[in-house]
Amino acid sequence: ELVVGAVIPLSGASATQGEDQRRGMEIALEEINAAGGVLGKPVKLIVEDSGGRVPSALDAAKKLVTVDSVSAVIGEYSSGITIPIGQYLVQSGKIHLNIGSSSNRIRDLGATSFSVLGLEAVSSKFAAKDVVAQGWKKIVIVGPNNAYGQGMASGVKEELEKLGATVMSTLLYTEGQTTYRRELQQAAQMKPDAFVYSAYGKDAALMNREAFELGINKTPWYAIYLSMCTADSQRETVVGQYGMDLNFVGPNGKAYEEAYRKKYGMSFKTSFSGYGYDALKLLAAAAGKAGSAEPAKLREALIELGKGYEGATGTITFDAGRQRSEQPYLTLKMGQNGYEPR
Amino acid sequence: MPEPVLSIRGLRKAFGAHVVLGGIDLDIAVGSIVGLLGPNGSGKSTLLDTVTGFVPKDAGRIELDGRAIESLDPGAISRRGLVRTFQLPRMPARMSVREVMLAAERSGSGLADALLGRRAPSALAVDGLLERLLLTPVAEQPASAISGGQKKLLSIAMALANRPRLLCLDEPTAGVHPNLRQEIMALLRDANAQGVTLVVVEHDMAFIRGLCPRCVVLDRGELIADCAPDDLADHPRVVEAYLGRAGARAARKAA
Amino acid sequence: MIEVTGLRAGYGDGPDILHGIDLRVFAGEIVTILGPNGCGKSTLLKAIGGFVEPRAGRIAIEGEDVGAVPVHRRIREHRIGFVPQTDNVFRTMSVAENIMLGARLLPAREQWARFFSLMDTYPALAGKRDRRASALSGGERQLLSVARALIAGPTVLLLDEPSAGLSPVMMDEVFDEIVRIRERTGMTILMVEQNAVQALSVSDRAYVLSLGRVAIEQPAPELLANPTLAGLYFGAAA
Amino acid sequence: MSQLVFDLVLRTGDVALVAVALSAAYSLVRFPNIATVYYATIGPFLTYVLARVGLAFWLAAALATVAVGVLAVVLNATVFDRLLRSGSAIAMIGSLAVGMLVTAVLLVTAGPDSMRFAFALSPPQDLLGARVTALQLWSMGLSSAALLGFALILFFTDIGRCMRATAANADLARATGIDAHGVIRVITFASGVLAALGGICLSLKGELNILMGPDLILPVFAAAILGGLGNPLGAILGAAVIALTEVIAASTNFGPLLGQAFLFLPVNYIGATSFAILVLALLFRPYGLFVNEVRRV
Amino acid sequence: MFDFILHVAIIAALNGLLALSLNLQLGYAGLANFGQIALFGAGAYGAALAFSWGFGPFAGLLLGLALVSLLALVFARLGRSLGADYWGIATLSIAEILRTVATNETWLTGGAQGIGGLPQLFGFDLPGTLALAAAALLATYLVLRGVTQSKFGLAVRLLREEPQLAASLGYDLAGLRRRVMLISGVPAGLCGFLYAHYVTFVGPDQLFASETFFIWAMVVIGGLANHSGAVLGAVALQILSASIPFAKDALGLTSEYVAAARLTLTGGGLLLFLLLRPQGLLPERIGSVRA
Ligand SMILES: Nc1ncnc2c1ncn2[C@@H]1O[C@H](COP(=O)(O)OP(=O)(O)OP(=O)(O)O)[C@@H](O)[C@H]1O
Ligand SMILES: Nc1ncnc2c1ncn2[C@@H]1O[C@H](COP(=O)(O)OP(=O)(O)OP(=O)(O)O)[C@@H](O)[C@H]1O
Ligand SMILES: [Mg+2]
Ligand SMILES: [Mg+2]
Repeated sequence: ELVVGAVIPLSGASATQGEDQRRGMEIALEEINAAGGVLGKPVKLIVEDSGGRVPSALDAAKKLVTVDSVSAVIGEYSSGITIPIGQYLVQSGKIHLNIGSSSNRIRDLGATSFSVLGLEAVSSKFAAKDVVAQGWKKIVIVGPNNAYGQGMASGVKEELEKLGATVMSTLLYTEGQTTYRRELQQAAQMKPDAFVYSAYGKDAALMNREAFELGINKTPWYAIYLSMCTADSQRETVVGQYGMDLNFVGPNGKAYEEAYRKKYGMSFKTSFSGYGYDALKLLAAAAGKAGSAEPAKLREALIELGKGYEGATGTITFDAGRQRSEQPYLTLKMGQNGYEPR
Repeated sequence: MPEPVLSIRGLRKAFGAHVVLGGIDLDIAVGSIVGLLGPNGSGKSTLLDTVTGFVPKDAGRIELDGRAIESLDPGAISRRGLVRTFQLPRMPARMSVREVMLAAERSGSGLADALLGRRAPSALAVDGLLERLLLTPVAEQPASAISGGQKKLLSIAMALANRPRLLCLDEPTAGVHPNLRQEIMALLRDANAQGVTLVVVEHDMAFIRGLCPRCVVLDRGELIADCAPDDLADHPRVVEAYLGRAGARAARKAA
Repeated sequence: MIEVTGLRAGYGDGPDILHGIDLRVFAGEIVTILGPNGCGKSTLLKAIGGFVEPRAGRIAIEGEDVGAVPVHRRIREHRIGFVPQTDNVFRTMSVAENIMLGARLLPAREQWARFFSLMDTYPALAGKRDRRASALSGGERQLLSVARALIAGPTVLLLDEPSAGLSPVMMDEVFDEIVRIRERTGMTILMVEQNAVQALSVSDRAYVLSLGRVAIEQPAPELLANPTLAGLYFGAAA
Repeated sequence: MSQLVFDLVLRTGDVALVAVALSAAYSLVRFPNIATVYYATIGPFLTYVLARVGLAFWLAAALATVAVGVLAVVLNATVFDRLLRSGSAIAMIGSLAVGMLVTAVLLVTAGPDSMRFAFALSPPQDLLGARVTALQLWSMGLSSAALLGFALILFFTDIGRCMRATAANADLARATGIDAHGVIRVITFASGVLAALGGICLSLKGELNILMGPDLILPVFAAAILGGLGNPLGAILGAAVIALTEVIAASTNFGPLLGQAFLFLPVNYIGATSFAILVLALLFRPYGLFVNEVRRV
Repeated sequence: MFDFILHVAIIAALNGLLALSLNLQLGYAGLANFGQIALFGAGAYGAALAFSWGFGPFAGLLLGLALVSLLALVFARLGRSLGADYWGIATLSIAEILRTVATNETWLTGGAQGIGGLPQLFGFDLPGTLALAAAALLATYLVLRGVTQSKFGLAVRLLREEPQLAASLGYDLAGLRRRVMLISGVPAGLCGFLYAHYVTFVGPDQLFASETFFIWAMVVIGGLANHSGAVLGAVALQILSASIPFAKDALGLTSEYVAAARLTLTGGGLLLFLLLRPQGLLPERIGSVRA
């Protein structure tokens, strides 16, 4: 029997993303078990809420490992939490699947840790190239002041500078404020060619709105993960933004998108649900392939599968460090009626 | 005249435009007992407040044993031996009467004493004082949950347990039962006999007459009299501003 | 006017402080309660005012059993003026505001008239009208509290040691004032005092409490004249 | 410049109402009630729901604020009043627990996503050189009116006088015939209303989501403390001082001083600046900036 | 299951250290420290920085204790002129400033990504770690109990309730605060150090102000100014929060309700505790100091 645990932020600051991760896993679980499960039994998924706190996340991970005897744990979302629980999982010999954190530190977690999403280095390179291709030279980078934002900002900066663009400033905002006018006005004073930003739904919505009201949206905005940045925003405030996002147009992607729409009556809230979906599917496939739910066997099977697994988020290939090495991206622009490919 | 233990020169204090102490000069001799009298609002408590460092003064010099204490905080002044009680005593709600008494006896209260498990020699003084002031029945009660008069008594007991050299009492008998006033007087005499200098702010003329050989009278921030209590009734200003008819009668009683 | 029968009371879940008190104050009387520190005088006054709940017995004011009536309604309905022993001013408010709070229940027109006439009675406070009460001296606070209780012209006055901390002149004045008011308005006055001689000399009757029980109940002049009792209950010094 | 002033006012308005609510409640019910910031979350959510049902926004907002006021009174009577008997720390932790329950309910009923009122975004207009939107003006107007009303009640009515008296000495207030419990109910209701209104004003300018409450805790406490806890109008000034620090810290270009084009304080340190100002201010005015209570020993 | 119980016990013991520390400040000295988590952080970052500079755990412990003492002195220094409520927000501010620094100074602290890979103190031995944590807890308990049952403890309690009275009796209020902060800093720093090596990772996400409230909850639930109470509160809260996933499993909730269930059970449990035992599990014993 395959028992999988998940530790995700269902409450607290990242609850929107956590909820979307959960939805992805939920759909995957239904599909797997509808098809008869694996190893002759339905797959069991135990979801725990981290509340966005390290101690709660650790308690949850320990419970999953020592009490529920799961073979693998999926999670968390913030790098600051993924790293400690990942370390613990690796130490206790369980499989860890990262589906939300893109900090490059994830790479060092150890032998049984896998990343289903491309780490920040992969996306930075892509975004930087895309930005420079638009002819923008002077850039201000905006991102949340957390593990993800810091990694994103420094990665994008490095890549942009490699391509000859100047990064005039990096603004790392504090999450959950009642206004971002100060940050925006400071950024506007530098008169860049474009803003490159990445922000979580709620913060992004406020920021986009205030940029709109201050007229700062006249300068081009480029979103890293456009869907995440604009999911909560009012449409008129973000029309015209450029951006890139994860690709989910593969054959599996389409089907998954349909399933999501059917179950939840809306299109993806964030770009994170697909990873939850892929992670669980991947584990089930690995268990089927290995014919066992034992972590060591699962690991072998995952490495084997990771030579080219067709997931909803595109082809998943693991590099030697078990991190997703390539990640297909889309280049997008926000139109009146939603995302438009460029 | 013996050495003054406390010497005050030109002490001034005003709150806004309201001058409460208008340049006070006062010496307190070692081993003496001085009554400090004056109408309500004349500045007696403020005088104690400034001398003990609880309220910053505007001008003047205050010397304890010939050393200036103006720049010290209340705790440091008290450690030099100048201890005072408050007119309206407030007591802790989550300490027993006995515990505050123990705390009042400051010796052996250092952190090192605590860590090394050193205990203060005895609590005899504490229990004795409680006994004499009839506080033993309430010794285990929270110090805030005793009657108004008992708080007053407790604050006197605490001040004595602290073993000061100069003790300033702010209306020690207000609200205290007349019989206990005798006991307080006896306690203070005992303390004085052991070398404690006393300054007593008080309105009870009988008490003053019984305890203090010397009285100073404050009116609107000025010292208007400095004499033996029996002579107070001869000061027209003192009689008018402070004693009134009955008071003058009481003050003169012995004469 | 005030009728207390078999009153037992205490604080929280602590022991009884009052063990069955019987006390009666007739309309227009001045009655003094004497007794050693901690015998329960204030507790009795607080029980009558409604701050301490009776555990047994009955408290009636103007014939009405007030045992279950909350403090503010007692005060209003029976026009009680209450001066507590401690914490008896609104520290953060000015002297004038303190007094006007006492006048709150009067018709608006009368309030200021009473205020000014009161200021004439208490020149010591008049000069400090706009001072915060927390800045007052001990004696000034005491006066302020009495003034606050008097301004609305109460029917019943409950005073807990009104003279504590007052200078001899002031003390005379306060007691004179008490007598004057009683003559003018027929107010009923129940007070706790430690300055037994002065208090008894203006009172009609007195109760002496001891350990939460009534030890003596006598007309004031008799009590004052009895030398053994005087020595025992209000000090050899008197 | 006028943009700066406008930002300052706007930022002050963000927390002022909720901080006033906290401080006002504290003045009578002596503990910092963390649930206040959750009232500021419930208010806009209720408004949202009522508006979705078809009520006019103003009606919805009015109903919601009253409902939150009633909720505050009920919670006070059933929970906080009891806890407070054992101390303010206990009541504070209790209010935190209540906050968790509120979040749980909102999580189930509304979900974690952001929402916004169905107002068309109005394009910004030029007002004396500042870019201002109609919703921002509405939000500011509403907050100012509420604050003004509260101040008038506090200082010019009998109930206001009773509130201050009860705050100063509840027992003595009862001894002067003031219904202290009634006064406490009134102020609790008012604080619920103010907090709800604060939340509504905030989400009028931006979003509403279940994190509004927790996100407000620190700024609201900072403003209330800086103004002097229990001094409701001081809280407004406290909020203004914090806003001023942040606006200045964020928008001053130190570059020219050092011969560079741009040198700003990194935005990730702006929050720290306002905390630093808070510490500094308290060092010089230990009881808050706007308290001038006379303390006698 | 046994390992999970060991884990819960370890965390409970570590939390017990934090609770004892806060209890001395808040319960006994009336110092409403809203920045308690920063004392923990000083110990944790001490361990992490020493590790990242290549020193062993012993150096980390020393560095942590040095940092925590420094911070304790800063807190105490603030207290010299601030009223009690206001001191609380000042400590909160300092804690937030420090968290900001830890988040932003990537060169020193690893920034938001923190410092990971610290060695487990006893290899990967849960019983060993538990023994260590329990020993630290017991030692702290005994020392602090000795301290508060002494006259120093009385002085501290007098400082809590009537500082003016304490000053009039010659107590050095600033000195008392300083000593209280210093001795309560040690267990908090120790806890940070042990925690860092137990979870092998230190990051600014561990230092949110909301964590301080959890420590407050432990002390308040257990009983202010009662050492056994503080420890009991820490244990109770840890058991409560660790058992919530099981309660959720037992209720058979679908994953949509996981978060709401966690919040309801934590908040509701907390509230129930408080309503049933408003003075805490073990209230302060007034009058217990006899000599
Ligand atoms: N902090 C203050 N602010 C303003 N005025 C003050 C302050 N402290 C004292 N006063 C005023 O100074 C005067 C003297 O007060 P003080 O308490 O010294 O009088 P006192 O002689 O002790 O009177 P009593 O016998 O009534 O206790 C009073 O009028 C009082 O109102
Ligand atoms: N707030 C309180 N909580 C608990 N017990 C109290 C409280 N106040 C008083 N007591 C108890 O009640 C007893 C009587 O107190 P009360 O204040 O009635 O005395 P009193 O006769 O007015 O004395 P005094 O003359 O000193 O004012 C006290 O000895 C004390 O034990
Ligand atoms: Mg005085
Ligand atoms: Mg009394």
